[in-house]
Amino acid sequence: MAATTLAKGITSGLRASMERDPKVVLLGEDIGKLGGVFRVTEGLQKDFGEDRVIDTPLAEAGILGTAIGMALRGYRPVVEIQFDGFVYPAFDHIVSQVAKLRARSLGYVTMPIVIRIPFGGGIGAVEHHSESNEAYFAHTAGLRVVVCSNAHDAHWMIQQAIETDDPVVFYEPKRRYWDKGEVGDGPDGPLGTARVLREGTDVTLLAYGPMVKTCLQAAQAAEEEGRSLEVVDLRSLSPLDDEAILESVQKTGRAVVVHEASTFLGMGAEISALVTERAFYHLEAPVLRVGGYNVPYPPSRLEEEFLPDLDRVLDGVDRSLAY
Amino acid sequence: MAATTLAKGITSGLRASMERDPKVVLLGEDIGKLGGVFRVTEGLQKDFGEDRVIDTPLAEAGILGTAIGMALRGYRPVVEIQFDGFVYPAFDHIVSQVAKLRARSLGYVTMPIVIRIPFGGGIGAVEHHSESNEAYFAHTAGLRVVVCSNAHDAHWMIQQAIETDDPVVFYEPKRRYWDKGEVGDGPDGPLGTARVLREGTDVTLLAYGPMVKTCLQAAQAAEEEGRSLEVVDLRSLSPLDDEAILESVQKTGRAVVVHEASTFLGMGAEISALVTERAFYHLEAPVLRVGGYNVPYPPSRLEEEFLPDLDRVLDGVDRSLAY
Amino acid sequence: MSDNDVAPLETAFGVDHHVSRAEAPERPAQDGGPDMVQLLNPEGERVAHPEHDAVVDGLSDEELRGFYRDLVLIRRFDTEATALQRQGELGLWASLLGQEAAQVGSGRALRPQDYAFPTYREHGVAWCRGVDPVNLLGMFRGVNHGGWDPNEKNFHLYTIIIGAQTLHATGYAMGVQRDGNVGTGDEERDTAVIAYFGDGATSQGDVSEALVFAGVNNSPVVFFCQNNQWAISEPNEKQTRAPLWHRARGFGFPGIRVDGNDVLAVYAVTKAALDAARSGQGPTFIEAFTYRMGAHTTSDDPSKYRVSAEVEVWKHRDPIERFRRWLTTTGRADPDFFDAVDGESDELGASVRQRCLSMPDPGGTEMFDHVFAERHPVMERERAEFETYHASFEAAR
Amino acid sequence: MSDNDVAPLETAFGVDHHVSRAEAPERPAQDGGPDMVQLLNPEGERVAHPEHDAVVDGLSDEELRGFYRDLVLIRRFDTEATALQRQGELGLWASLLGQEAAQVGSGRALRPQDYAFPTYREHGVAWCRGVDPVNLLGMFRGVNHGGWDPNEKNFHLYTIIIGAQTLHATGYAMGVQRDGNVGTGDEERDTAVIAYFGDGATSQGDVSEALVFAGVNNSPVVFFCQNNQWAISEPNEKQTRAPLWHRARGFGFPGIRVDGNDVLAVYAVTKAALDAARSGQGPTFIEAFTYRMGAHTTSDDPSKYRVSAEVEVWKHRDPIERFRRWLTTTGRADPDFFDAVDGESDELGASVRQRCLSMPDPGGTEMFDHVFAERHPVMERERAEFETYHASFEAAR
Ligand SMILES: Cc1ncc(C[n+]2csc(CCOP(=O)(O)OP(=O)(O)O)c2C)c(N)n1
Ligand SMILES: Cc1ncc(C[n+]2csc(CCOP(=O)(O)OP(=O)(O)O)c2C)c(N)n1
Ligand SMILES: [Mg+2]
Ligand SMILES: [Mg+2]
Repeated sequence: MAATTLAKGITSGLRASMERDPKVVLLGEDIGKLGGVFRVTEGLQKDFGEDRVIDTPLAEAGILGTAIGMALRGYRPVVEIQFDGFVYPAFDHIVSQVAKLRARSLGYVTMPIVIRIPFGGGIGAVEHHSESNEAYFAHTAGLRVVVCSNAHDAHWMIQQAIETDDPVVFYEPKRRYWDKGEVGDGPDGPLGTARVLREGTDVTLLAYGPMVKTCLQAAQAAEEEGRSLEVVDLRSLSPLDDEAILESVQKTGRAVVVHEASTFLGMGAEISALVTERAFYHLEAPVLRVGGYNVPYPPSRLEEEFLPDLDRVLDGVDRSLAY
Repeated sequence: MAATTLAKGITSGLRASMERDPKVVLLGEDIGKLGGVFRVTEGLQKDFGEDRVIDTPLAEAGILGTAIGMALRGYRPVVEIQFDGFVYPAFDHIVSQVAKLRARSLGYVTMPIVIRIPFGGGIGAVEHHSESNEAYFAHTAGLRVVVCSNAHDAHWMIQQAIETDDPVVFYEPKRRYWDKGEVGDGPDGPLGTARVLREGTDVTLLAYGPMVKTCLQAAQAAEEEGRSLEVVDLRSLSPLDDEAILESVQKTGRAVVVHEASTFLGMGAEISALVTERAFYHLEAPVLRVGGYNVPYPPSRLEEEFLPDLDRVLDGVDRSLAY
Repeated sequence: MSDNDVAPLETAFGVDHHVSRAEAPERPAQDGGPDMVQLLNPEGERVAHPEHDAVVDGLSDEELRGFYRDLVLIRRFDTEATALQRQGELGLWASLLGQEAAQVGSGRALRPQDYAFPTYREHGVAWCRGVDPVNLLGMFRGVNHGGWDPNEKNFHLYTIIIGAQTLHATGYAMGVQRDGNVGTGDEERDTAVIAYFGDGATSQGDVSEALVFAGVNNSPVVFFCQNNQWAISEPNEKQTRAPLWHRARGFGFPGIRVDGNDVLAVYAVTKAALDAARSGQGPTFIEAFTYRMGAHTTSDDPSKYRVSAEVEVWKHRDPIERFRRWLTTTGRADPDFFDAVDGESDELGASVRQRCLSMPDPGGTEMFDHVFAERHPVMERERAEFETYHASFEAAR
Repeated sequence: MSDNDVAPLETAFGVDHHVSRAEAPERPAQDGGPDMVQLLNPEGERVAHPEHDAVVDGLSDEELRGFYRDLVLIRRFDTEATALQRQGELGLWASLLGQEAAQVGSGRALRPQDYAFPTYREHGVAWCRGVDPVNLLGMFRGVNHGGWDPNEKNFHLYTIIIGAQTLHATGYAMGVQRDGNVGTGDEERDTAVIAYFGDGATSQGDVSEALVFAGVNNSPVVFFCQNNQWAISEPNEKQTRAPLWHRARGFGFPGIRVDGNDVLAVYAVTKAALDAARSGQGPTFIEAFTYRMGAHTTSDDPSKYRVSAEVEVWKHRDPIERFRRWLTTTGRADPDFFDAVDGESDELGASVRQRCLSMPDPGGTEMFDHVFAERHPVMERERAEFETYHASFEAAR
C-alpha cells in the first residue's frame, strides 16, 4: 500500500473491518457527515449508512451505555470519543460495565467494544483537548489498552482491536494523525505485543503513541554523539509485553520510560516497578521516567515546556548513564 | 478522649468542623435521617439542620457538580460517596473540574471540597461495594488523596481535610469502621505526612487504610520468628511523604508495599518507582508489591483469597529477604 | 410567565391541583391521583377503563389464576430469601415485598423474544422469564456476581449501579432495530425491550440520557419505573418535584402512571406499551405506583426514617389480597386452587432453601477464568502464582 | 395508551401539530412555532404580548439604544476575534454570530449580584457583565485557561465540558439559598443564577441532573438554553425528539421558548424568570430559539453537513437588523447614533487587536503556581527541577 497518514490508516482499517463483518457499527459525536472532528470516519456513513455509522446525541455515558447494549445484542460497537478529556462522563460504564461484564457473567457475555480515543497534546488546543489518561484504563482490570504510533500499526491494530472479543481502549496520538507512513501487508504480531523499532545497546527507551517519534529522533541524535539507544514501541499498555520489555532492558541494563502523561502513577511507574521486580540484578541504573509534570495540562503556550521533547529524553538518558 | 470506633472518630471530626465553621456543609445520599449507610453522619442533620446536612438526589455527578457550585459560593462541601464503586458517575466533575479549577483560574478560585469514600473489601458485600480506586485519583494532578487507618487519624485528618483550601479525596477503610482506638488531643503532623507505626530494621512495610492493621499483625507475627519489620502508615497517597518513605527504606534496604487495589498501576507501582529512582544504591532487593490480583473484585466468597492477608504479606517479606 | 408554558404543575404525588411555584414539595399521603390507571381497586373491585378493559377481559381464567400463582410464589420465594439472609446464608437480600404485582404484571406481558434489563430487585420478573430462582441468590450469597446466561431467558444480569441498565436496554433496542425486528407484523419476530428502574434512579443522568437516546432513535424500549416511594431512606420528594410519569413527555414520548399494586392494570398498560414498541411506535415510560413494604435491603433499618402509619396505609393496598378477593368473588378461583398454590409455595420455599445451602463455593482460581475472552498473560501468570502460592502454603501446613 | 397521558407530541421544532409516535423526526424549516414568545418580528415590527409588553415598554430609549450598542459592539468584537484566529493570533475561536440578541437580552436582565455560568460562547454575556473582552481571548490564544477572577463580575470561567456548568450553577444557587438571599424583597440582595448551555448539551446527563437538583431544591437558577439548532455537525433532531422547552415540565418547573433573535423578548422573558428565581419561586428553563450563523468554531467546516439555504432563511431573522429597524421607525435612534456606535465599534476592534497581540506569554514555571492553595512538595520539587533543567540547558547553549 502507498504511504498514508496515521488517521487514514485508521479509516481504512475501520472500512476493512466493516466490510468483513456487518455487525461492526460505529458510534460517536459528529462521526457521520462530518466524518469526525479529525475526519477519521470520513466517507464511512456515506458507504455504510446511518444505521452503521451513528451520529449519537451529545452524551458520552449514553454512547458507552448504548454501545454495551448493542454488544449484548451481538453487535461490535466501535465508539469514538471526540477528545481525550471527554471520556470521563463515560468512565462509569467503562470501568463498572465494559471491563467487568464478562467476569460478572462467568463468561456468558462478551464485550467486543473498541473505544477510540484521540489523545495527547502538542496541537495547540484549548483545555481538555490534550489529556493523556491511559493510566486510568490500564489500571482497570478487564480492559485491554493499546496505542498506535504510526500508519501501519494504526491500520492493522484497529482491525485487531475490533476482532478481539475483549474490550479495547484504543488510543490514537492526535498530533501524529497527519504523519505519513507505509502500510504493510499484515500486522506485526498479535495485539498485546511491543515492537523494537530501533536496536541499541546503551539505554532502552520505552515509549508509545506520540512519544515514539520523539524517542526515535532522540536515538538518532544520540547516535551522533556515539550513544546507542534502543527504542521499544510498547503498543500495548495493558497487558504490557513484559517479555519484550525485559529482554531489551536486560540487554542494555538501563531504561527510560517516556510519555506525555503525568509521571505520578503513570505508565512509567508500572514499568519501573515491573522491571525492577523482574530484572533487579540486570539494572545498572534505576528505571527513569520522562513525562508530563504533575500539574493539569497547561495552556497551549506552555505545552512545549510541559511535554517531553528530544532534549528532555536525552537528559533522561544522561541521567541514566550517570549511574 | 475515650476509645471510639473509626467511624465515630469521623463523626466527631465532622461535628467539630461544622461547629467551628458554618460554611461546612455535608452532601450525600441517605446522610440525613439515616445517618448514612455506615452511620458516619448520624445525628448531624438533627443538630445542624437540613440546610447543612443535605440528602441529595440519587446522582453522583449531581452531587459533585453542585458541591463545586457551593464551593464557588464560599461553602466548604463535604461529600459522601455511598460506596467506592459509586464514585465513577462523578469522575468527570472530580478530574475535570474539582482538580483543575484552581489552576484554570490562576488561583482566583479555590475548591475546598472533601470527597469521603468508604473503600475496600472484606465485608462480604455484593459487587461495586469493595473497590479500591485510590490510584485513579492519586494519578490526577490537582487532588490531594488521603486515607485514615484508625480512629485517631480519622477524627483529626477529616478536620484537616476540611480545613485545607485544596480538594481532598478522603478514603475511609470500611472494614475498619468498627475498630476502636483512642483519639488523642491533636493531629499527628500535618496532612500529607506518613507515620511510622512500628519501628523495625529488616524490611519496611508500606501500607494505608485497611492494610495497616494487617501489616501490624504481620510485623507482630514476624517478630515471633525473629524478624524486625518497620510499618509505615502512608496516610497520604498524593502527595506521598517521600521523605518518610525514603528514610525508612534507606534504613532497612527492603520494602514491601501492601494494598487491596490491583497491583498493576496501583500505589505500589509509584512507590516502587519512586524508591528505586531516589534510593537505588540503598536497595538490597527490589521493592515488592502485595496487592489485589489484576481481576475485577471477585464475589465475596473469594475475597479472602483476593485480598492480601497476613500470610501474603509475610510471603512478600520472605521474597524480599531472599534477595 | 405566560400561561401557555405554565400549565398546572403537580407535586410528585399526582395530587392534581395547582401548585404555586413558591411552595416547596411536601410529603402528602401517597395517592396515585386521577391519572393513574387502575383496573382493580384495593377492595378487589373491578374498575372500568375504556382502553384497557378489552385486554384483561380477554385473559382466560387459567391465565388469571396463573398471575395469582406467580404473585404468591414469588412472595414466598422472597420471604425464604429474607429468612436465608437472617440465618447467615446470604450476605444481603433486596426484598420485593409489595412490588409483586408490578413485576408479575409487566413480566407476564413480555413475549419470549423480548428482553428485560433488571435492577437488583426484579425477582418477580426473573420468575416470569423462567430464570431459576436459585440463580438469583448467587450474587447475594457471594458465590458469583449473577452467573446466569442472560441470553437463555432474555433476562440480563442484575445491575447494581443505579440507572446504568436503562442505557444498556436502549442500546439493545437499537440493536433490535438494526436486526429489522420491529414493525414486521410477525408476532414471533417483533421484539421489545424493557428496562426496570426505581424512583431514585430517575435522578441519575444515565436514565435521562436513555430517554434521549430512545426518543431520538424511536427505539422499541419500555422504561418501567417502579416508584416504590423510597430510595433507601429518601422519599420521592428528594428525587423529583414532578410526578415521574411526566418525565417522558419532555423527551418526546408518552408517560403513564399505573397502579403498581394492581396486576391487571400493570399487565394491560405494559402490554400496550410493548405492543407499541414492537410495532415501531417507539418508547413509553411507565410509572408503576407502588410501595416498598420492607426495608431497602436486609442491611437497612427503615424505622430511622419512615413512620409505620405510612406502611399501614399501603398494607390495605396489598397486591395479592385484592387480586385474590376478585378471583374469589368473580368465581374464577376456588379454595382448592388457593390451597394448591399454598402447597406449591411451601414446596418452593423448601426447595429454594435446600438448593441455596448446597450452592458450591467458587474455587479461588475462578476469578482469573472469565475476565478475558482471549489469552491474557497477566491472567495466566497470576493464576499460576496463585496456584503455586496456595500449594506451597498447603504444603507448609 | 389512554388520552390522558398522550397529549399531542411535538417535534423538536415546535410546529404544533399532532405527531404519531410512528413518525421519525425529520428536519423541517426551523420555525419556533406559536408558543414562542416574540416581541419584535424579523421585519422589525413590534408584536404585542400581554404578559411582556409592560416590561419592554418601561425601558427608556437610552436603555434600548444601549442594547443596540451591545449587539453591535459584541458582534464587532467577535468578528475581530475570528480575524485574529485566521491570522494565527488565536488557536481557535468560537463565534457567537447570530446569537447576539440571546446573549445581550439575557445578560442585560441580570443584576450585579446575580451570577452567570457560561459555556465557551457567551462573549455577549461576558460583555454585559463587564468582563474585559480581551480576557476572553486568553484561553483561545493559549496563554491561560480563562484567567479572570470569576467573582469580580460574577461571571464564571468558560466551561468546555458540555453541560457541567449547569450543575455548578445549581450548586451556586443552593449556596445563595443558604445565604438567605432569596425572597427577602431586598432588590440588592435577592440573587439569581443563570446557567447557559446549548441545544446539544441538553443530551448530557449533567443537564438533566441539574434540572432534578434545581427542581427538588426550588433553587434560584434560570436554565438558559441557546438552541442554535446545531451541535457541531449534529442538528437538533439528533439530540431530542421533543422541543427543548418541554423538557423542564417533567422536572417540575416551567419551560418557555423565546425568539432568541429578538433582544426585547429575550430580555423580558429572562427578566421574568430571574425575578421569579430571586423571589423564591424556583427555576425556569428558557429555550432561546436562535441560529449559529457561522461555523461551530474556526476549526469547523459547516459545508460538510448543512445547506446554505438554511443559513439564508436565518439571515432574514438577523437580531441586529430588526432591532435597528425598530429603533429607527419608532424614532428611538437617529443616524448620528448609529454612526457613533459604528465608530465606537471600530475603536473596539482596533483596541482588542492591539491588546491581544500584546498579551504576554506565561512563564514556564507558572504551571506549578496555582495548582494547590497550600504547600505541596511535588509542586515544589518539580518547579525546582524545571528551573534547574532550563537553566542548565540555557547554560549549555
Ligand atoms: C450509582 C449508584 N449510587 C448509589 C448506589 C447505592 N444505592 C443502592 S440502591 C439505592 C437506592 C435506589 O432507589 P430506587 O432507584 O428507588 O430503587 P429501589 O431500591 O427503591 O428499588 C442506592 C442509593 C448505587 N447502587 N449505585
Ligand atoms: C463532554 C464533552 N463532550 C464533547 C465535547 C466536544 N464538543 C464541544 S462543543 C460540542 C457541541 C456543543 O453543542 P451545543 O451544546 O449545541 O452548543 P453550541 O456549540 O452549539 O453553542 C461538542 C460535541 C465537549 N466539549 N464536552
Ligand atoms: Mg425506590
Ligand atoms: Mg448548539
